[in-house]
Amino acid sequence: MQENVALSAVPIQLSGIFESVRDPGAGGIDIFLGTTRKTSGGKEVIALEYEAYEPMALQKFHELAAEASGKWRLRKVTIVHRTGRVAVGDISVAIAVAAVHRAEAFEACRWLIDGLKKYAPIWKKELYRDGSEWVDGFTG
Amino acid sequence: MQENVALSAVPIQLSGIFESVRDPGAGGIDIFLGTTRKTSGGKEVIALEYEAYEPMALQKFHELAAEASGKWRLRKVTIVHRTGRVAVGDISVAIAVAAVHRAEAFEACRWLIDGLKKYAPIWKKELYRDGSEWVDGFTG
Amino acid sequence: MTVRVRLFANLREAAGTAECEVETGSAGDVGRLLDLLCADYPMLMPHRNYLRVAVNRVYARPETLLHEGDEVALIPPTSGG
Amino acid sequence: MTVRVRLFANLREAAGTAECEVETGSAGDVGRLLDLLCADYPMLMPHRNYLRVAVNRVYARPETLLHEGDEVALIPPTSGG
Repeated sequence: MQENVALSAVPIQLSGIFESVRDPGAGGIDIFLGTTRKTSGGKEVIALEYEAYEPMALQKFHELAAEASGKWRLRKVTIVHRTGRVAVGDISVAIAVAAVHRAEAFEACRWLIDGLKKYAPIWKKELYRDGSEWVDGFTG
Repeated sequence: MQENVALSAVPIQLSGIFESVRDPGAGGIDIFLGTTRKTSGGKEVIALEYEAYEPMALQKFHELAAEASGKWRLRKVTIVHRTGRVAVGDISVAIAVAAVHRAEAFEACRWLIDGLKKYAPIWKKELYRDGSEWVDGFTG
Repeated sequence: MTVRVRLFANLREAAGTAECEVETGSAGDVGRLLDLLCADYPMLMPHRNYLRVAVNRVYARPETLLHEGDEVALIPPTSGG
Repeated sequence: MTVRVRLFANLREAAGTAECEVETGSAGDVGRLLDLLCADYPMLMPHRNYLRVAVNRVYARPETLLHEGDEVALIPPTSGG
């Protein structure tokens, strides 16, 4: 299994995500994209700001990819998360999985985003016209 | 639910797929990509050729999207399948689902590709150095 | 009664044509049409038990009745995706 | 014994610093460190029951023993994704 994990301070390019998992032995690729929502609790969000404990976040991405690879027959896994300011509607996280069979790509991808949300030390702040607020992770 | 369905005789552009399902109200986007494999039954595949009963395939895509939209809370669904010659490793099909919650995006996307494989009148021919063969759909 | 029949993939190659018209007599259903087609194109016979038939782009059963001008398609096992 | 403590997100803002050093005495565990931190930064107290602690980038428990030079991080509920 080939793994790519990264934090990115610049917009995530989908073509690069696809190229990183493209594999002539894969039966299917599943890509999960998290995008930022325009409203939160009735408030209009104008942008988001992501903060990460970078070395630990990268280590968690690596651990998640390695554990997934023990559960399913994966060819390639890519996990990229944004840091810094992210515009509404832009990609905050991309998880791509190329697997021997498509069912495994779907299962692994879903397990990875669930694990990332639980364990990766990353935080999101919503910016409003009149202030800002750290998002309570329990509502994710 | 906004739906985009198409058959494409030219390479599928992932950026266009993403733009078609981008939605400020979505909690998650799942994209399934089928890519063509380099080997099949021990033979080296040099390219693939897809044939479709186009109007019926498009109608099936539409029916699948509409049925999925009755099962899950979907915001946008895109289904695009290639026709004609497809190079090994290239995208043969892209299914993208933007849903209110990510679990629904995963479930709907998986259900859509399973349904497409069963019901869409589309056929794949493998081209080898020394011949070609229509793929038996039962092995898919 | 005349129906238009479209053939795809290996069936198209087996029959040597992508399309034909079949005169089914005064009435007919999908099963009867397949009998006539297999008589005209014996190469289709080995595929008969493995194909689905669509009438006007909707999957049909052997007993589905045909009407003048219907578009019938022979659908071998699909392999899209 | 001195450990380096990193703070993130709302905890960083509550404490007014992204990093500090804490002298834990001759020995200490994660629970003892949190006691000392909350004494130095009373604004952290309301968060104490909701945060996780990582020691050298691995999640730790209150009874995890600390060693000279450890990098400790206070991890409020995460909201990545």
